[in-house]
Amino acid sequence: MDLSYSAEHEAFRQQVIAFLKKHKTLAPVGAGLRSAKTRDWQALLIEHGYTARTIPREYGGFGAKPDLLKGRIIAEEFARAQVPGGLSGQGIAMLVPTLLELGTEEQKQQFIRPTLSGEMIWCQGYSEPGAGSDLASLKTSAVLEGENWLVNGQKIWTSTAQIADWIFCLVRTEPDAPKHKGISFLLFRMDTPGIEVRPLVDMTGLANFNETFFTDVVVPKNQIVGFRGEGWRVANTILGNERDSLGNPNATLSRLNALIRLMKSETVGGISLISMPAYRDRLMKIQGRVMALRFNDMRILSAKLNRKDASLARLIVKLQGTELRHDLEALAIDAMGEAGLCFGESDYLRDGGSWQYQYMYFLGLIIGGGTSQIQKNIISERGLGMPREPRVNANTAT
Amino acid sequence: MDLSYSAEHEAFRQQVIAFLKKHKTLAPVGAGLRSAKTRDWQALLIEHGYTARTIPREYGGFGAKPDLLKGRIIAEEFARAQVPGGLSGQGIAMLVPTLLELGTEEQKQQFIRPTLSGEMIWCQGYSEPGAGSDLASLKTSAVLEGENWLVNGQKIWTSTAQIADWIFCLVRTEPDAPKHKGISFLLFRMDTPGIEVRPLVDMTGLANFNETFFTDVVVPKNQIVGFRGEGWRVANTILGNERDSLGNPNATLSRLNALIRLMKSETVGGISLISMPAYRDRLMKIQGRVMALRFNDMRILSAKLNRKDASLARLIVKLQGTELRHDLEALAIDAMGEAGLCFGESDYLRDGGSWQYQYMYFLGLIIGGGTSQIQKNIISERGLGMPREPRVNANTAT
Amino acid sequence: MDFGLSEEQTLLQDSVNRFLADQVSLDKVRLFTKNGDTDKQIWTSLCTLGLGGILIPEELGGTGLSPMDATIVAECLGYRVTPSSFLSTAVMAPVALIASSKREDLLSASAEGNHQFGLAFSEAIGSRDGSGLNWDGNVLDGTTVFVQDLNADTFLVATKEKHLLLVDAKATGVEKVEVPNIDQTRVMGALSFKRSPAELISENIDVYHQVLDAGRVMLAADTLGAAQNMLNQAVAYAGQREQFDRVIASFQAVKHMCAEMVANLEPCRAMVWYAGHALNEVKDEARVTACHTKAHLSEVGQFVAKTATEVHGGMGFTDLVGLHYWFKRIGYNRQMLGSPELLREEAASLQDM
Amino acid sequence: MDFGLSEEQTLLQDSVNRFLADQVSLDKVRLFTKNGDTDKQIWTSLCTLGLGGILIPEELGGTGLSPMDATIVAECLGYRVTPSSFLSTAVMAPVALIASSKREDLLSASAEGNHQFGLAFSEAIGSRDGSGLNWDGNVLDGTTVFVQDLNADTFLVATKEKHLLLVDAKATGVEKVEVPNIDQTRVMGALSFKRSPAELISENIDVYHQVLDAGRVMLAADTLGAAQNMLNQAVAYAGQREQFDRVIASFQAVKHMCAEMVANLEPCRAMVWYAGHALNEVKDEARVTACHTKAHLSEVGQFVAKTATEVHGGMGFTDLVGLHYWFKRIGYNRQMLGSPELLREEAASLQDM
Repeated sequence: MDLSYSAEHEAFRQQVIAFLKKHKTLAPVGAGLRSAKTRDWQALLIEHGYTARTIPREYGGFGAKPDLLKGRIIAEEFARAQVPGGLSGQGIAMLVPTLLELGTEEQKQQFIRPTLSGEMIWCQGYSEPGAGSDLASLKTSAVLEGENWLVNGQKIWTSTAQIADWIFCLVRTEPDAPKHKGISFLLFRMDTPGIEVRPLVDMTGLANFNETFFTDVVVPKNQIVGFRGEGWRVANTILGNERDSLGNPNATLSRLNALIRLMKSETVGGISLISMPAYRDRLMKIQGRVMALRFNDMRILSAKLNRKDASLARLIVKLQGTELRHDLEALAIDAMGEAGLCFGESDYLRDGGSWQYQYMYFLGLIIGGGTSQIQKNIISERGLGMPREPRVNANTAT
Repeated sequence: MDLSYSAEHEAFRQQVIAFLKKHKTLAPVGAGLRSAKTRDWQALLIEHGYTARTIPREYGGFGAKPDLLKGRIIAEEFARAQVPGGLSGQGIAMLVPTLLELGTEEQKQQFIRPTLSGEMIWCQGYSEPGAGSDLASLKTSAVLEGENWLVNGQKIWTSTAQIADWIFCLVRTEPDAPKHKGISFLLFRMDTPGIEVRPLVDMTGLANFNETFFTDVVVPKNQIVGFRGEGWRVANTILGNERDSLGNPNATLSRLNALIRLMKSETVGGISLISMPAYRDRLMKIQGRVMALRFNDMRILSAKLNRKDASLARLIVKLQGTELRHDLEALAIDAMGEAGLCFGESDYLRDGGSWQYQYMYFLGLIIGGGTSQIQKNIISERGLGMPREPRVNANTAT
Repeated sequence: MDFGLSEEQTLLQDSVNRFLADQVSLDKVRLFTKNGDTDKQIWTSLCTLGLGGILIPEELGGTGLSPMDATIVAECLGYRVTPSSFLSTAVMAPVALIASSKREDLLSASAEGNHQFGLAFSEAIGSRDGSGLNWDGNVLDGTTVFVQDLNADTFLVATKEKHLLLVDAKATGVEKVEVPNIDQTRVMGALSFKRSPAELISENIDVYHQVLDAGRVMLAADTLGAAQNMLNQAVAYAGQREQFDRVIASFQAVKHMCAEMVANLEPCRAMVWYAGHALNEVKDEARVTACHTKAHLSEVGQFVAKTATEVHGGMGFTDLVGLHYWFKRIGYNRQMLGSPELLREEAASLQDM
Repeated sequence: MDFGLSEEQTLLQDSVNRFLADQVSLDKVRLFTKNGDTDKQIWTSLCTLGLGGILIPEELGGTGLSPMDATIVAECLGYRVTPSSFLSTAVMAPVALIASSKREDLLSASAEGNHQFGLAFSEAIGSRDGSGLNWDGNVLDGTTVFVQDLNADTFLVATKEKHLLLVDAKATGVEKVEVPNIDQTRVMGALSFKRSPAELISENIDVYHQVLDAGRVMLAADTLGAAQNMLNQAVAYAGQREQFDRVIASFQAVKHMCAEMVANLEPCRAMVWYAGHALNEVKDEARVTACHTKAHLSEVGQFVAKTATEVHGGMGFTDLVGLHYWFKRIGYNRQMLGSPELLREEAASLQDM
């Protein structure tokens, strides 16, 4: 166990701290994704290697060689200074790595730089109303007519669809192939005629997601990543990355600290919430679980650094992390009692209503990105080597 | 909601109380199953209709017409007076009702009276090492040779096998029939040559159960209940009755009262366990659950009385009742802390070590009589009408 | 001996259920959450069924039924997430006024559907920073928060000393501020008083507890109904939704989630019945039973709300399906008039633990 | 930066695991539970590996390794439900003696395997009815219960004032009574003293806590190992056991039980590593971390113990499979040196909550 950083990394940390001290006033707090302030900040961060760090310069990144610890230091110091880091939409988080791995040179040239700079905003078209846990059963079709694909169908959970310039989208191009073999990965503009985006209001009251409808949407033939019928493999190249970010224990730790502050300051009948033993015991249980997941996260990072196996440790993060977060938010609500019911502006609202909001939002995350049931299938099969559910004929299932 | 008893029932209760007052010194506390005291007490109870109440007089019962409330009153008053009620082994609880329903007149004459009187003790031969949750896959075979069945195979979980006179046993008589159709229900003497009983020590350290081995055991042809191949149906006639008795909330209530006494009297560092808020909160959670199951039990009884449907209420008793009991015992151990570890005679043992014993024993009951997983299958299918698990071919399951 | 609903009670349950199925669709609930108007319409209809005066004696225009009957109605209302003033106007205020033989005029008006009550019990249950009431025997000063049914005509106010007062919403110095809450089927708010005339209803702590017990049992019954509906929706959805070429109801994981929901929820039914019955009929058990019933239903309700949402997958998270109305209703019931930890602590102290 | 085991630590882990796999079969554990003899044999063998003196400086004949190394060993011992005096003799007593620079002779003897310690900490953690110690600066009187490793040569005794004393098992007035406990791999008992000579080791409360923290982390590590073994056994059993013409490992319910076990248990590994590391290297976090680690492992361990038994069906309940040795070991670790509720309360108070 060696928790120290090398001299190089310590120096790097100082560099980040100095940068933040000097430039933090430029950070686009509350600015829109399209604002000049946001793009300037992004450009400044790329220039210093604080985002898009390992992406080659020729595609608009900083071009450094991979160094997980530096990545961690950047994240830590930006969080500590409460300064927003680089942009992190689905284009940057999911499409860019995919293109780097499987895109043509022309696609890399065309898409990566504007995506990194924030000019080109993407949304993801994967799930459909009938294809959730069983994503590979998706039905949105693309038929090749001459030099174009003709896309028809419906996607759901397309976050940022209402502001996106482009979509990366899974479509069925080989209707007669086995379901995993008939899918292709297309890129197309969201202003193409035939696309309709409808906001999807969720239980939090916000439209965090959308439904997106395609009617005879014309997509140039070459806007495909990988070959026809390879879309499932293309999408899975990076799907694991998404899962990792759900239930991040460092975000949970900040939230735990906020909960402790709340429970120390808030009183009922003149007694602070934290001095009520039943709540305190629940708080301590949660603190123990947060600790375990934080150390688990350090282990995962370290295993990547030192090329050790921590696949089990990684496999369980989403399941455990989202449940923990949901439980944490629930405790805040219980401890506040009637005051925990507040939602929407009032003198009695605490922390901007975030407790109720996150309580629901994390129930959404328990479900989204692979429900807990699907997570447990994956953990038992990939993590413990247990057999897959036997395949059942459609007509024998009643 | 009418919780009152009729004048007839109130009078009956007084009668039971008077009986207990007069005769309680005759009760066989700690006497063996074979003792004269036990049999005399059983005879006295039958004579007064306090056990075997509704079984016809011609077969050795009291011959009253069914009256659930009187049954309940008897149980309540015996429990209140802490006097043991009638015998309740598997012969009386399971075989007698089966014979009454499906036995031949000859079988009824031969078996019911001595079973009720306590002369004839039975054990149950159902489960096998390879046939637990999937009981119908049992392999113990019985082949008809002339006038006799020849039984070979092995049973497990045969409680009281070491003292039983007879066994009622599921055997496979039609090896080529579908698995549920090839089973028969045989009765035979435990002193038949070829039977070996081996005690099965369990996690409590006691041999609460046995393994029983059969090698060429000769059983007269007519010692079958129902027809050949009907044994599954015969066994299921009464299997539901057994499940009901596991997790009985009235027994749990007595146990809760014992836990409260313990937590009031026991101290750590001079402070009573019940005045420690985290334990008290757990105790109250358990009290709430006990309450819900007690009222659920009253509802079930009342539904039987008034011919209302309470099938869902009944279906969940075993699952909920055994888990609750296990949790209750666990709280006692936690609250006692290090003292909760005591097991076996010492000055520091509390309540005869029953907390650790029951903690383990109820884990056994969570598993036994249909594991919690099987219970949940049953509840979802029979209670909620959800589809059965699709049938899978043996060779497609990997 | 009959533990359960009488024939009349089954009839009552059926008729309220039929009425609500017909009158209180999810669309109507949605409408209410946008503009509170339909509430009065629903309330008027409920009163034509005699539910507004369910506990009020017949001679005052009510139906004179029992608290257990009211429990049955509360369950039906929860099942349909019905926006209504039932808890305040039909239960807690009448219990207070009848027990203390006060204000028959208001009881009559309530029974007819012409008058609604609101509840301000937070000071008695647990005062908050910035709140606090002072009653000098004549007028009331101060602020109380988390008032239920803020649009009422008259408020039943409980002070820290557990005295019960009535204040007219239009009285001098009364100010109302809505406090938006998670459950849009309920209107919550804060009340401030400046030398506002208030009428003493009771200084008897037993009356206060009788009112509170009744309120707690009704909230538990409301949760029972809401959770039952969520379970039913989950089972129905699982029976239709296909993934991997099977209805998801045929997956063992989904079946077991539903089995766990019903296994926890079904015993709650008997518990709520008994708690309703005990309010008037088994007085020495009423308080402990009310505490435990609300605490237990809150825990089971929360489990069912979460699990039923999970069974629905992403759809459960959307406003399209609207499952969240039930989720939030159960969440509201959990905190109002005492959250589970407080109730368990109260149950313990009532038993000298 | 390397969060996890170093190469040397992985080697240590492998060699201890290999040794125990070879030397401490379940049959040997069974034998120990019948007659305690094999324990000394196991202990002697462990000492030849240098484990008895793992924390004792090399100049005193020990191996001078770190508390984190000891944590690794404790996990291995738990994995095999090894009967041994490791917690007392190799960890808690050496931490006490080294911190207070006392009794190098006993440390040397311990490192060689010629001397074993026992622990009497109950008075400091929570005194029981009928127990109580009085130390007049010279001799010790009274009774203390729930002493671990009753067959020791010397006892490390913690008083209510959190002073640490050493008492020779053969000293005047010392009486031992075995108190049978659920975990037959450990020997628990009561000690009585009548004017028994006792040597003061430390009056420094920091030393007491250092010793206690180390003990708690070792118990957590023991639970980690024991729970990991139960999980492994459950997965293996499910892969062999057939019901309904399938291995039960192919049933979603069984798979999910196993998934939940590993999902809860795997993060515990990193937690135990850190807690072991923190003992000497992150002193300001050591106490809170030790409390949380033991409490959390107790909860997860209990869940795994129950669930793994359930996966085994009836077989899990029998002595044939012997799963109960792990079940009971985890149960023992849960209560010893502070049960979860007490530990969480301590963690809270350390953070001024």
